[in-house]
Amino acid sequence: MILRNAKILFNKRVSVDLYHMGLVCPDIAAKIQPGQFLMVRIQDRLDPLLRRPFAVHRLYPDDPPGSFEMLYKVVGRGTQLLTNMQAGDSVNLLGPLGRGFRLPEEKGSVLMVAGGIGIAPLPYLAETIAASGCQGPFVLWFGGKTSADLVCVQHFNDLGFAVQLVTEDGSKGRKGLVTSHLEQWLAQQDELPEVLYSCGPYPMQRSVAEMAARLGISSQLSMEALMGCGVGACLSCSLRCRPPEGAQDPHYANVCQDGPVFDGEEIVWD
Amino acid sequence: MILRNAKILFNKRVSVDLYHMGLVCPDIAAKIQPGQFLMVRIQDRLDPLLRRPFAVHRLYPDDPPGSFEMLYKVVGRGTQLLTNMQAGDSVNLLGPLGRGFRLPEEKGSVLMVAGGIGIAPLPYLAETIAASGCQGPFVLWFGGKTSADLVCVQHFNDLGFAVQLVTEDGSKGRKGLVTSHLEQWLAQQDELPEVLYSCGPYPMQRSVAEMAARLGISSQLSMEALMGCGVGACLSCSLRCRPPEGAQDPHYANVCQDGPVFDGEEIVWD
Amino acid sequence: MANDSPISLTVELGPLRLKNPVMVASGTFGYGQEYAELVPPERLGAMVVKGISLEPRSGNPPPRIWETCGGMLNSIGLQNVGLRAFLEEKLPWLRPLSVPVIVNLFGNTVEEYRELASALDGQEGIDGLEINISCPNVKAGGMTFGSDPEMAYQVVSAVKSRTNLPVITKLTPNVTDITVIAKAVEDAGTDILSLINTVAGMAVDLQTRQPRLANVVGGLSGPAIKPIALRMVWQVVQVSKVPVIGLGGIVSVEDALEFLIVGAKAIQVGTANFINPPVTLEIIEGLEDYLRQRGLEDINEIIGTLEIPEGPPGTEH
Amino acid sequence: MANDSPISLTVELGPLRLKNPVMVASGTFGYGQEYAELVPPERLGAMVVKGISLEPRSGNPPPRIWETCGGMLNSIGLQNVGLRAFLEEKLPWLRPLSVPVIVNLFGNTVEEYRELASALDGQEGIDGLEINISCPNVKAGGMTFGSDPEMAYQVVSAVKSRTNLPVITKLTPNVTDITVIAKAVEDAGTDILSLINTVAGMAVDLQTRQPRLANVVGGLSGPAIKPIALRMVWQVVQVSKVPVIGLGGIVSVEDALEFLIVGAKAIQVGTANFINPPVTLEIIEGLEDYLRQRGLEDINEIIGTLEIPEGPPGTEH
Ligand SMILES: Cc1cc2nc3c(=O)[nH]c(=O)nc-3n(C[C@H](O)[C@H](O)[C@H](O)COP(=O)(O)OP(=O)(O)OC[C@H]3O[C@@H](n4cnc5c(N)ncnc54)[C@H](O)[C@@H]3O)c2cc1C
Ligand SMILES: Cc1cc2nc3c(=O)[nH]c(=O)nc-3n(C[C@H](O)[C@H](O)[C@H](O)COP(=O)(O)OP(=O)(O)OC[C@H]3O[C@@H](n4cnc5c(N)ncnc54)[C@H](O)[C@@H]3O)c2cc1C
Ligand SMILES: Cc1cc2nc3c(=O)[nH]c(=O)nc-3n(C[C@H](O)[C@H](O)[C@H](O)COP(=O)(O)O)c2cc1C
Ligand SMILES: Cc1cc2nc3c(=O)[nH]c(=O)nc-3n(C[C@H](O)[C@H](O)[C@H](O)COP(=O)(O)O)c2cc1C
Ligand code: FES
Ligand code: FES
Repeated sequence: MILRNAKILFNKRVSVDLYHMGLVCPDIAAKIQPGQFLMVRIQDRLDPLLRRPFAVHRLYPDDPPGSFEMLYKVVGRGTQLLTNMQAGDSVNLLGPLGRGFRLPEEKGSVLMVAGGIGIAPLPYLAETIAASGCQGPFVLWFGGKTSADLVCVQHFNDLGFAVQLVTEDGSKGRKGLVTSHLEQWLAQQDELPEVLYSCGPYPMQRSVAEMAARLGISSQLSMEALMGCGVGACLSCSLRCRPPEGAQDPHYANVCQDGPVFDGEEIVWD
Repeated sequence: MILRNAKILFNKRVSVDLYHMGLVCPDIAAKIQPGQFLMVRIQDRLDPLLRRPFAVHRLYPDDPPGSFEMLYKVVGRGTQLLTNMQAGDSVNLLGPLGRGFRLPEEKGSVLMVAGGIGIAPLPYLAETIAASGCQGPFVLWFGGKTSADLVCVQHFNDLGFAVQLVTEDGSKGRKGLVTSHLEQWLAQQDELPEVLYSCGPYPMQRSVAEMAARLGISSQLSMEALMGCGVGACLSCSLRCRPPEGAQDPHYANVCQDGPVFDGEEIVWD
Repeated sequence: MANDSPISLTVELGPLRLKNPVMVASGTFGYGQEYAELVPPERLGAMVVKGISLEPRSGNPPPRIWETCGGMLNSIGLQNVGLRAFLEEKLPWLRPLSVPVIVNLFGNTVEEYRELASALDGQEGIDGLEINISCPNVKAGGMTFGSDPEMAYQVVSAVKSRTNLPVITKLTPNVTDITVIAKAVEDAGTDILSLINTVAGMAVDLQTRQPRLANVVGGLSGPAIKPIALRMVWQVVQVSKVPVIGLGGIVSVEDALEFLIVGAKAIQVGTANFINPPVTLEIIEGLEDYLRQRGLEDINEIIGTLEIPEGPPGTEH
Repeated sequence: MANDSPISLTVELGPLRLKNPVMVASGTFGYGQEYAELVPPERLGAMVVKGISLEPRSGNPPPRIWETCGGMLNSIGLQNVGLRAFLEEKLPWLRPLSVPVIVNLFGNTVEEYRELASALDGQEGIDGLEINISCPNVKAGGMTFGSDPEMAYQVVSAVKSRTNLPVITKLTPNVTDITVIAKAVEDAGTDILSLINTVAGMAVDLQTRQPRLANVVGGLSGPAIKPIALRMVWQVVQVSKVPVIGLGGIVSVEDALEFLIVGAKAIQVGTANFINPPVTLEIIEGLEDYLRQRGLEDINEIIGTLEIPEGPPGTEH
């Protein structure tokens, strides 16, 4: 766990309410794994009070060394403040935190599912998998409310992903919910993917996990929770999970420490 | 009473912990009198919570129209934040507030006394008096802890003021307290000034007022207080004053409304 | 939705009918004159004026205010012009205004409260009384009336016995169980409850090692106390039969909506007036927009609509 | 002054001797392991671990946390691994550390408190107990032990009867007069007092119109409550004969100094650990600098040095 002030390289709007922020922090860049996250202190005053959790969107080991990128969506006070930050300013980072994604076998076929801002941690995962020598095939199902949510698709194409787009308003790709189209698509496949990685809103994650369970695909889901500390000290980021041997029920795991990536089977869904 | 967002023209450091901030706000510039003040909301967040009171240091009716300048000293959170503001940003102003200085007679001789940041409201007063056709003579006694406090002296010279400088560490002008040197100086004058304007820390104001009373000079003192509202609504900016006819004792005046400028005789000093 | 859809913000608080639920809190808006240039009193649902006592009061020596994180401490010491000056100098300006004027009052003894109520009853231009029971009872060694159900009951009965005006009782948060006090003053006949008053707090100047307030302890107000106020309003609306006015830390329409949703029929804005004088007007417009956006037409459709999923309440933390 | 002048931060809290007055607050620092990479526990004056109960507890359903202006609400529901797992899994890691370890404990009945005390007494590696009395007494219809002097007395006597360890009793601020509770637990034999625990609060989600916390009500902590905490510490030090540990909203050395000056012999840091993990180390260094700058050598020279000019205290606002 490292605590550092990181210089901002750039902070640019990429869509209606989505921003890319480039940061330099070699110590963290050297250690962080796909799916792990950072607790970001936006400024050293007391409003907002708490750090905010963000994933690493892409890693740029070389230009400049130890730099990476966050993709963030403006949803409230903290993310609004982030938009005011400029190149040269710095933010305080705590990380790498949590349990990231486990990588697939050499010749494993990979399915990724993203809902809205859930795309954030997947490019770094995709880069890592592609670099790991894994053969694929690679498929990304990416759903959003509108076309404005469907960012960085080209990057997945470049990495050899077949990208399937879905929007609730039909403004891009198929119309409707990503999960329903995904279900139909899976039904048509004669070879099922070996691993499924998914990140998105709770209801999406639930149907993805249920789908995966039905079809016997092992699923790894990056879950969200409101967080106080990010390190397992405050017990505020609870996610209901299957109780381990002898533990009482309900059993609450810490998303920040036991996750954010969970196996679909671990989670007890509301 | 006017509420406006005012654009910042410049915000430059002029001494160790002193800054000049130029602002444009024609509506306020058109109405504000020397000695009146503004309640400044530094930013639209909740930290710092309350507005901060500042005087108008100089008025620039023409370049650009309706612009003026504040002189501020960094003493805490709010003024620290002010230093981060840049040309083009804006602050929210409430004003003009309070009772300013009364101008002297045509041929009145004028003595001004300033302690530290107490210089802030005096240049605008001096400009106004000079422009009023008053003949003077004009004298400014200006005391500070060190030479770093003694700013905008040249401007007073240009306005025809004889400026007497005093520093506690002797780094500039006479060494010691401005009030003791002032007292000696007054003792040597065969013509006493008709009006005395003074602004500075409470102990200085007290001895200035007592001195003026002894010598029969009418004194106008700009007083400070911690302020909540600046408009007379919260009663937090109390200054103990002589009770008016039939009022109970102790009597507390509102610095924001009954002042900030008080006649020396009104105040009951601790 | 069409901007011209008819929106009603009218709320009924027992005998008190307000054209909108947005009031200004006592001691933070003077007598209305101070902010009149920026906030026409007529626009407000009601105006609560600075608390008055039988005799004029000098208040506490300065410093009387200190800013804290998200809040401010004040120890004004209830400085006020007193009953006579209020009737002679302040009321005449308020009388012609077409806004309900609520007079906030306090005393050092039950008798003083009673006398004040009699003196204010039937005065033209006064539309209601708000009893500030967060004051020390000199006969009870300075313990505040509002922290003891029996004393609170006595004060409210005394006032009710001498006035036909709608009576609001304003509760202090500095108690173990605010519902006990709420029930006591309800039994005493209060028509309306308002809460919360300030939370007792303190700050120290490290340079002088003296308290920031000459009175040592002062009242904390502002956004910092909003969660406390909201919790107490929620607790009180569950047990009380009379309408509740919510206040404490409201600075925005979002804050106001939280109080209305938990069950407050109206809200008061205090400290926020200092920071952003037109805040009450912004809240009134914001409430209309909120209703419009949801296709609602009446503010009463959202009051008390807090939805509690399942799962055991009961406070553990 | 020379930077090498010998500065002593050692404080004596009755039976407890700390190399410096800076502790971490229960529930905000886990069991020390979580932050060990950034904050070597040995540097701390003492470490209070997450509250434990006889049996493991699942805690409340999420959401359990919400940020407010200058503070945060939490309703963890006292989730913890329980006594046995604590002794078997957590204590072995703590035992070798050269830092006093204080175990924070709570129960639903007086008996549970008593049993816990017996079980923890004489365990190597435990240097003191902190009794969290801000818990609902199931036998008293969920009223918290800490809000009733009699119940508080019983809990503390029960614990004292079963342990020779230094006993800290942690007071809740959600009471009318905290000095009454302080005196009660002092009579029951507590060696030390710590205050404050969180202030009960609430927040509402305007989109869903549901409470932000599944438990509806939660505990407010962070800078927003500092003025309340400081006031209560000041009130308690004036009436109590045992040493007081101050906490509530401390985020900086300046905050810590305010508590020491009003009379706290030590302080605890809670929420600030989340925001700025090394905050306790910064406070320790800051205290040394503060003493050095004033030519002082011993932290005890500033504890309880609050100077009150003249003028009548007594709370009016
Ligand atoms: C492990 C993890 C990784 C994340 N990675 C990213 C990322 O890469 N990019 C990104 O844009 N967002 C990410 N999030 C979500 C992000 O942390 C929140 O959107 C952010 O904290 C909101 O802060 P705010 O101050 O703008 O909103 P607030 O003002 O705090 O809240 C505004 C709204 O946002 C919701 N919200 C607040 N915090 C969270 C949260 N932690 N999770 C979900 N909703 C929240 C609240 O319910 C509220 O309705 C991640 C969350 C987690 C737990
Ligand atoms: C009518 C009036 C006119 C003023 N004009 C000017 C001016 O032109 N230029 C200027 O630099 N300052 C002026 N001041 C003082 C200025 O308002 C304070 O210095 C400022 O509010 C401090 O804010 P802060 O957040 O930086 O300090 P805070 O963090 O609020 O406090 C830091 C320290 O500053 C002291 N302080 C805070 N507010 C005041 C206050 N209102 N008066 C005196 N001390 C205070 C506090 O006691 C504290 O010790 C004026 C004050 C008044 C009442
Ligand atoms: C400066 C000041 C003066 C106050 N005077 C009174 C008063 O005279 N009577 C009263 O009942 N409440 C008084 N209050 C309390 C407020 O009316 C209100 O209950 C409290 O400030 C909480 O609301 P807020 O957080 O919106 O300010 C005063 C508050 C402040 C800040
Ligand atoms: C997430 C969280 C968990 C807490 N858990 C406990 C606990 O188990 N036992 C206890 O006595 N206090 C607990 N507290 C209260 C803190 O120890 C402390 O009293 C309170 O937070 C005020 O201090 P602060 O403002 O510095 O956080 C908890 C506080 C928080 C924020
Ligand atoms: S955020 Fe604190 S335990 Fe997960
Ligand atoms: S600052 Fe509010 S009355 Fe003067």
